[in-house]
Amino acid sequence: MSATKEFLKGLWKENPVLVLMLGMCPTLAVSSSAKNALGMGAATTFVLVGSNVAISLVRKVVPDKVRIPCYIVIIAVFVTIVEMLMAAYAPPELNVTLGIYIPLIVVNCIVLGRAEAFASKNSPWLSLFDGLGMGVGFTLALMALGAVREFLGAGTIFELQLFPKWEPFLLMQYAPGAFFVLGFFLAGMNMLRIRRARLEGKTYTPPSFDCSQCNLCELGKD
Amino acid sequence: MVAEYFGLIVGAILVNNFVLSRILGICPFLGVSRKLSTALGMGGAVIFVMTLTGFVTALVQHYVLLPLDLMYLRTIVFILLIAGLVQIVEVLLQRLSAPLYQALGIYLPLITTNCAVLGSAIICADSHYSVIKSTVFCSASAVGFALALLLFASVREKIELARVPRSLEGPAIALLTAGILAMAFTGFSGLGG
Amino acid sequence: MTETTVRLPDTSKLVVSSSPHFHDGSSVRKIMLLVIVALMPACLAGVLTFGPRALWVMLVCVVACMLVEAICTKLQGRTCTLGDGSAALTGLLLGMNLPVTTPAWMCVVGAIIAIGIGKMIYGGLGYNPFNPALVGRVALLMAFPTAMTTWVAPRSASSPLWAGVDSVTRATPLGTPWTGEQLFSTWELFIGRTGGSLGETCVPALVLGGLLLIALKIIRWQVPVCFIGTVAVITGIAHLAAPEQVAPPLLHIMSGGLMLGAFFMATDMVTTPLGRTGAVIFGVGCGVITAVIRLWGSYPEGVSFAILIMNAFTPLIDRYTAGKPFGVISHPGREVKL
Amino acid sequence: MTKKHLRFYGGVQPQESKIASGVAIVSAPLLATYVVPLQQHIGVPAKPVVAKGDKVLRGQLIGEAGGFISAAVHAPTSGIVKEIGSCLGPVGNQLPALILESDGEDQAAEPMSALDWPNASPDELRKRVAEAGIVGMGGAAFPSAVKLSPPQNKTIDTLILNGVECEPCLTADHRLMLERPEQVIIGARITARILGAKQVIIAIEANKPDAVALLQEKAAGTGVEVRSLQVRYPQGAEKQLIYSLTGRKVPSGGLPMDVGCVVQNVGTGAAICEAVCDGKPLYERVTTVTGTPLVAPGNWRFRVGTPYLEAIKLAGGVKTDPVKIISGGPMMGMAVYSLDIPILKNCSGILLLAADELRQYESTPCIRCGRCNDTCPMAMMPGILSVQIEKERFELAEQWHVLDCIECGCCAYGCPAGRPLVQLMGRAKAAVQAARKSRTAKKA
Amino acid sequence: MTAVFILTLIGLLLGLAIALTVHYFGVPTDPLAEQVAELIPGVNCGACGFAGCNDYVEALVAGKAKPGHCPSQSADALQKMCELLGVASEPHSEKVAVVCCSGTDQYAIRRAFYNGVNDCHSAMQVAGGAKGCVYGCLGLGSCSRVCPFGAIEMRADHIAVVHPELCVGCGKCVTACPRRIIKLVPKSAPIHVFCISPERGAVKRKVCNAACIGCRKCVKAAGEKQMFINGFLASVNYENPPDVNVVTVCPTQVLRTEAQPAAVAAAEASASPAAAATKTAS
Amino acid sequence: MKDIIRLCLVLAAVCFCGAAALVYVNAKTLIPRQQAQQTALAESLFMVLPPETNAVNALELPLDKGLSFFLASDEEGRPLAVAGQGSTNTGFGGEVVVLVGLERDGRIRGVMVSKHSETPGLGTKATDRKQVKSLWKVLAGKEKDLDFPPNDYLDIYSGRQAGSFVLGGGSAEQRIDGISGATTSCQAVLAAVNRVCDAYNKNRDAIWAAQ
Ligand SMILES: Cc1cc2nc3c(=O)[nH]c(=O)nc-3n(C[C@H](O)[C@H](O)[C@H](O)COP(=O)(O)O)c2cc1C
Ligand SMILES: Cc1cc2nc3c(=O)[nH]c(=O)nc-3n(C[C@H](O)[C@H](O)[C@H](O)COP(=O)(O)O)c2cc1C
Ligand SMILES: Cc1cc2nc3c(=O)[nH]c(=O)nc-3n(C[C@H](O)[C@H](O)[C@H](O)COP(=O)(O)O)c2cc1C
Ligand SMILES: Cc1cc2nc3c(=O)[nH]c(=O)nc-3n(C[C@H](O)[C@H](O)[C@H](O)CO)c2cc1C
Ligand code: SF4
Ligand code: SF4
Ligand code: SF4
Ligand code: SF4
Ligand code: FES
Repeated sequence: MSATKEFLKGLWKENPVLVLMLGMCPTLAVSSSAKNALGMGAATTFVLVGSNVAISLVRKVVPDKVRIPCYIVIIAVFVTIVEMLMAAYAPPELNVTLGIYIPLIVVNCIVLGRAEAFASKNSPWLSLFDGLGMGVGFTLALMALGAVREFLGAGTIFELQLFPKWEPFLLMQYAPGAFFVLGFFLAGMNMLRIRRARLEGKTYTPPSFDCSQCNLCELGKD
Repeated sequence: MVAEYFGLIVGAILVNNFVLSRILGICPFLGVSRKLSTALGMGGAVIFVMTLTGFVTALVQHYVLLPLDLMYLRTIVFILLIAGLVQIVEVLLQRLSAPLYQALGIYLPLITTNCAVLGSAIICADSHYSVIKSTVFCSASAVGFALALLLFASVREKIELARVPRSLEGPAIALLTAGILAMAFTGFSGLGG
Repeated sequence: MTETTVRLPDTSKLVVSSSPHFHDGSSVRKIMLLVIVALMPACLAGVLTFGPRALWVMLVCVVACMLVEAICTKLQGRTCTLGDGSAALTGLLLGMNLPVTTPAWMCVVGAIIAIGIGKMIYGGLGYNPFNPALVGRVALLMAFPTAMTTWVAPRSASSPLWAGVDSVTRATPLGTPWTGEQLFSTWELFIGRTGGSLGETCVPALVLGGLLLIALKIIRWQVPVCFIGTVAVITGIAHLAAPEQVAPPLLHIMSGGLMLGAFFMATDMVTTPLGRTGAVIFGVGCGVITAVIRLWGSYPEGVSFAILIMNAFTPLIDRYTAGKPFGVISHPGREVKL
Repeated sequence: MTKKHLRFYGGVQPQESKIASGVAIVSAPLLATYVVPLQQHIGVPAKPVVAKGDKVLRGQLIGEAGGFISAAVHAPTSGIVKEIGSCLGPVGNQLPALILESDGEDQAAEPMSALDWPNASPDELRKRVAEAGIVGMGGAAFPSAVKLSPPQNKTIDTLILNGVECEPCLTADHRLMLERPEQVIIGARITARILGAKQVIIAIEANKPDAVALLQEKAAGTGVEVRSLQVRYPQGAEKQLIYSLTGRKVPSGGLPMDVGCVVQNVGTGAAICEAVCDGKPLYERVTTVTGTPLVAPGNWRFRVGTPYLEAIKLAGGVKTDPVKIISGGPMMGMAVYSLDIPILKNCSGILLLAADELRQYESTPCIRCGRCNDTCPMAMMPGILSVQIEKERFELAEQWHVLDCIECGCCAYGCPAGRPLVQLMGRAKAAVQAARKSRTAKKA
Repeated sequence: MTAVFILTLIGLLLGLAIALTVHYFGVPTDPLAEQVAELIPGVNCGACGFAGCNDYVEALVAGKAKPGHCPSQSADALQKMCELLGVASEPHSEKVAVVCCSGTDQYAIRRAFYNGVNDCHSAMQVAGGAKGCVYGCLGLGSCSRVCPFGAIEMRADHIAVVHPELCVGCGKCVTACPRRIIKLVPKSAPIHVFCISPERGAVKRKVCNAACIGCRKCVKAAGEKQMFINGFLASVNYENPPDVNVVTVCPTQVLRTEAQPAAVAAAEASASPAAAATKTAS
Repeated sequence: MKDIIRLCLVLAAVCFCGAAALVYVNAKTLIPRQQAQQTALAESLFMVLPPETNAVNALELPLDKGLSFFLASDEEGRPLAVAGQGSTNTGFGGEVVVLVGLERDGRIRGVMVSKHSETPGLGTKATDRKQVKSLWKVLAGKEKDLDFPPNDYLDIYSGRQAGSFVLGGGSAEQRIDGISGATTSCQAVLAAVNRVCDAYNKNRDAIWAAQ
């Protein structure tokens, strides 16, 4: 029951990309095609689930002061594992495009954020579903971005052509395209929330994108 | 030789700008760019830390990991090195210079989880740069990061005063602006070889 | 004097407002219309050089920009701002920055990006940090590089005006590597009988319009002078150092979008620094970046990028060059705590 | 005497429209009722010293200064105090006021003794200025006695009499200088004596050559210098005037006395002369009533407390209905909506504007054209400031020196976007001052 | 094997470094502060008088402030906070803001057309805003723009209306209003006098048809303890509020339950206050 | 003190376990990883070599940097064809590496670009041999996998004699037409192919002799 809840919240209500706005670098960098997005999403999900469970298992033994270093080590281990697995079994061109973003999962705020916010406080079972939900939510959001960018930028989705005459809008394949598409996705989310708030008779103020959103350090707390 | 380093530096600052072209370090780029003052502090801190970590990780890579054939451990070793270094620098700063700590130190915790720092170390490792080259590359990249951050922060301060539609407020407008900035920076492509 | 003969004012329709109660009669619309008028010689030259399709491209851009602005203001629940003429001006400048062969749908895409992303997301006229027309143009350049860098040769001077566009592609002076000899005669360069965007080639027409704007005090002379001067100096030095690799400065000045950019786009008041010192810094910055991109970058032309990048520097320049108020010791911007 | 003058930064040249400049000053006839506000100056309101029902005489003290920065008020005519109440002031605020019902006799009270000014001590003279209730008649209505008492550590070497009258439409000072040149000059010399100023300059804009010539003639040999200045608004603003005449820059947040100057309106000078030489307190002044809708624009000597309606009647009423009625000139005056407002000591003009002269403010965004920077005589950045103020970022506005704005209106005059810049500046100045006050209160 | 060795060594060294740092430089964090912070909504509205929620929490934990200053806090959370801090819980009286003016365009006359910045403070500087009543609401939304909760709606007929269900009583609007016509009253109070003009009835009548004319009917109907007249203005005694039915005796309907007549309220409720606020912003 | 020791021990323990896990995974994936690397090259190689190819050997020749040759042999070990790898730095995005399959008579079998960073959708017109499948056809089951997907530009080289090619000029044998809009990429590919052809022509005997 509550496991399903933990799983589902990552898909929409607390979607790491669209709502929590975590892990922006991989989101922007590898969403140039649906396939890359899927690959990155899968790798991140693996790390998320693995580290969440592992951290949840050791959470009682780890003293508070070395909590973060321990979590980093655990996450880094899973990242290295996924790196090696991908080098061994994933299609080579995927490895080329995902490049250094795979090792960078280590510093992806989603992973450390979940470790801090959830796994360090909950049972391994729930943490598993939390990680899975977050991972799947991340993957879905990434794929949505990737699909839009790939379609606009190349006229294909999963490398399958939709319209033979599509003039590719190459801008979408570069960094600016990534910023634009994510920007409009977030605007869409805002619009939805403003509408919902209005229906409930409230006002919704979009979160200011600054450090008050995240609680990893003391900045922006004044 | 000089040309090579010049190309490396120009490339890292302008052409393959960490934020605008390689898309690394986006979290602090968006997070601390609301005020010019914080952007400056963060920029300074990143330049300092990235130069330091670039040097140290390159040392470890060349004199520990490569000889022992342990390159597959680079991610975990680098991140631990960065975390440890940042911690030590923070403590030292706090001890040695209060004003410097106020100006730069408070940004240090933000740096551990910054893609740009680990990213630059890994790029150096994967491109087999020498120790000197790694250090130069990392500090140039950090300068590029700081430049982008500074520009972006000043533009954002201007946008703060604009009449942005409600649904675009906050992160959305920041990303769209970053997009235009990134577009402008593509003009530099091809510079520095 | 009896009371009845004196008519007393009716106070029921009075207006109260803050001082001053006089105004010099200037308006945004007048300024924008003047800029459009100043662009007319260059537009005409574009049509004469590239044929009637040039007119079509500009028309599509203008109409599309105005439509996009109308739709955006509608969506944002604001009053329609077409009347100020800035959307039409953006459209015209966008059109003048495109090759004459640009398909109409591409013009529309450019207009959507220019007005939609370049301007309206910030709340419309006055708030955009980047030059909208250039945002549109650079986005098109990156999205459809082939279409955007395919230049046709100018119509032959003898063929009738209504004859279609020449299908012969012709390189631009900047697009072909410098081999030590000039591809185009200086006269051809001067009057714009070269390949290029449809509104950027005719130097005298652009200078005429620019001088008009300077005379009317709509733009500051510092920007075009510093911009063009800097390009001339840097390319001049480079040319002296390596005459076989770098074209002479005269060619650099007269080709590409430099004239159009320096007189009409680097002077867009919304996106450039306010003061005189700021204008000088802005112009020099644009010149340096343009020259660097032209000489060493992979793009043949750098004016658009240079202006956009300097647009990003504008808030900083404003802050550090803000004039000292009367009786104040330090600059206001510098006092702002950093 | 034709010293080359400096030119102040910025400024504009609006149409002059001084249609009443040829009309001689006429004394306004006596009215049945006067509404005399107790606050006709900057500072604390005067305290009434008469009660309801009391009989008063012209020139009798009816309100005494209510504090250090305050000024006395005198009855404009003889009659009965009908009520001590309130009335509407030009800025739309309620002012404490005495309603004086005239008895038609206009009986004068015993005047104060005339002083032998060349031999009287400065303190004596200063006391007289205070007793006569004299306030600055150039606009701000700052109590003159206070202004003439600079702190010990400031030496004043230059007195400037401001006959610039750079506001379009207004002609009161011009007429005064033409008709009472001696009073102006003597007033200047008295003031110089009070301040111990060695240099005395009467500054007049070059568009009043008759006044320049007349005053030069009359001033010959008195040590008073008369200078003609470039016609450029706001030449008469004190900081700009001091710069044009002496090249000194009043520091930001400072006063003219910080650079050894005092600036005084010519009307104030004449009033001081009357108070000292004739013992006459300040209860009447010259005011221009002008504007195209009026039948007969002109200059009148009004008693303080005359409602605007009476002034308009004197000017023959209107030909067409005005859309704006302004207390003061077109660049700095305040629009009013009621004709019951009384003429105060600082009211230099009543201006009516017709529908075709109306300017409408629009809140269209600043297009950063930079005209306001170029014309702002304080060299500020009104465009940038206005955007900050619209977003209520007053702390930013403070950093960008909004408090230096003299509200001259040059910026809004030429703003193509038609922005209400002066109003925004005023808003921000009020907010910044309030914030500063609460900051100092918190510290204390 | 070297891998395991190296990594374990790094772990050991890092652990040592951290342990030493913590040992020598560590700043103890207060678990109490964290718990307290969780009971505060965290909107940083500043109504408590501190520079943001964190500041307040610090003061609370340090014993320098008392609980109950946060208006947005629920009674429940306050109770818990008091227990945590070991302070006797204080009665939590929830307040709301009320705009004490009925002068919509329909009722209050305007003396002139105001052309200028859409902001009440600015309008005050130009002929006092040109509204006939110099005490009444200018309807230009200075209050609505400062409300952190979007509780104030600016109506098209130039009056501000507080939505009590959204208002948390932070009082920001009270200080923002240049005319000082917004009052904080107990949430439970049923009726209010929607007028603050101290002028005589006749004077008020000239400028506004919905003013309190000081006719004393309500005082007679409700009793001296529940309502009282101050000068020419009736007031509700909020300590001891009168019965709702008193409203029927008021001849000008200035004594009401709602800020606006019920029919208008329903129609306007659909338009969000925020949307109205941005429209008036210049 | 106890605290300090505890901190160190926990962290060390976590590192220990992590390292152990990594060592294990590393050992397990070492061979698959190497294979994956080899197959990436092998796949490209096999595409430009005849289908009968059984084994491919890298040749050790004294060549410039960025050039190498592979010899393909059939089941009986007879040399079948040669593949040359050449690189250049003149692409729009920098390095371009091509593989050229060569018949015994010096004719080009096919050209592949094995590494590049050209602009997707633009430069890739001159470099990628990627089969573009239509979504609709795939759904209808009508799309077949091709062994050697076509590329308009790269296919121009097939069947020609290895020589020095010229973009848009030269003699009929030398002339290669580029793709408009991607001239830089075409030029880069051409330069790399020319390098391989040059080296092949110079070392032809040595190459075929190597066994
Ligand atoms: C708040 C305030 C305080 C002033 N204090 C002094 C003063 O102490 N001494 C002085 O000589 N003038 C003082 N002044 C007068 C100014 O110097 C100036 O003459 C007066 O404000 C009229 O200026 P304006 O007509 O240009 O607005 C003061 C004015 C104001 C508004
Ligand atoms: C923009 C501006 C214009 C002014 N123009 C005049 C003017 O034309 N004549 C004048 O007497 N005072 C003018 N003043 C007021 C002077 O600055 C100064 O306050 C005044 O001369 C002081 O004299 P008073 O105290 O006798 O009024 C102006 C002030 C400002 C801010
Ligand atoms: C964003 C962008 C990407 C480009 N990528 C390539 C590329 O990958 N390969 C290439 O040859 N040219 C590339 N170009 C260059 C232009 O297409 C080329 O300079 C222009 O089309 C000249 O036309 P031509 O190739 O017909 O000479 C690119 C240009 C832009 C703006
Ligand atoms: C001198 C001048 C130059 C202008 N240049 C441009 C331009 O280059 N691009 C553009 O989109 N709008 C231009 N505009 C129009 C207008 O300022 C522009 O649409 C605003 O940037 C939109 O907010 C110009 C206006 C003027 C007065
Ligand atoms: S009103 Fe203020 S800001 Fe405007 S021009 Fe005058 S001094 Fe400058
Ligand atoms: S004059 Fe008006 S539009 Fe121009 S900069 Fe100033 S405020 Fe902006
Ligand atoms: S209406 Fe006033 S008291 Fe109520 S929440 Fe808003 S600002 Fe605070
Ligand atoms: S209640 Fe609000 S709208 Fe009304 S005057 Fe006060 S601040 Fe302005
Ligand atoms: S994901 Fe890159 S810095 Fe956060």
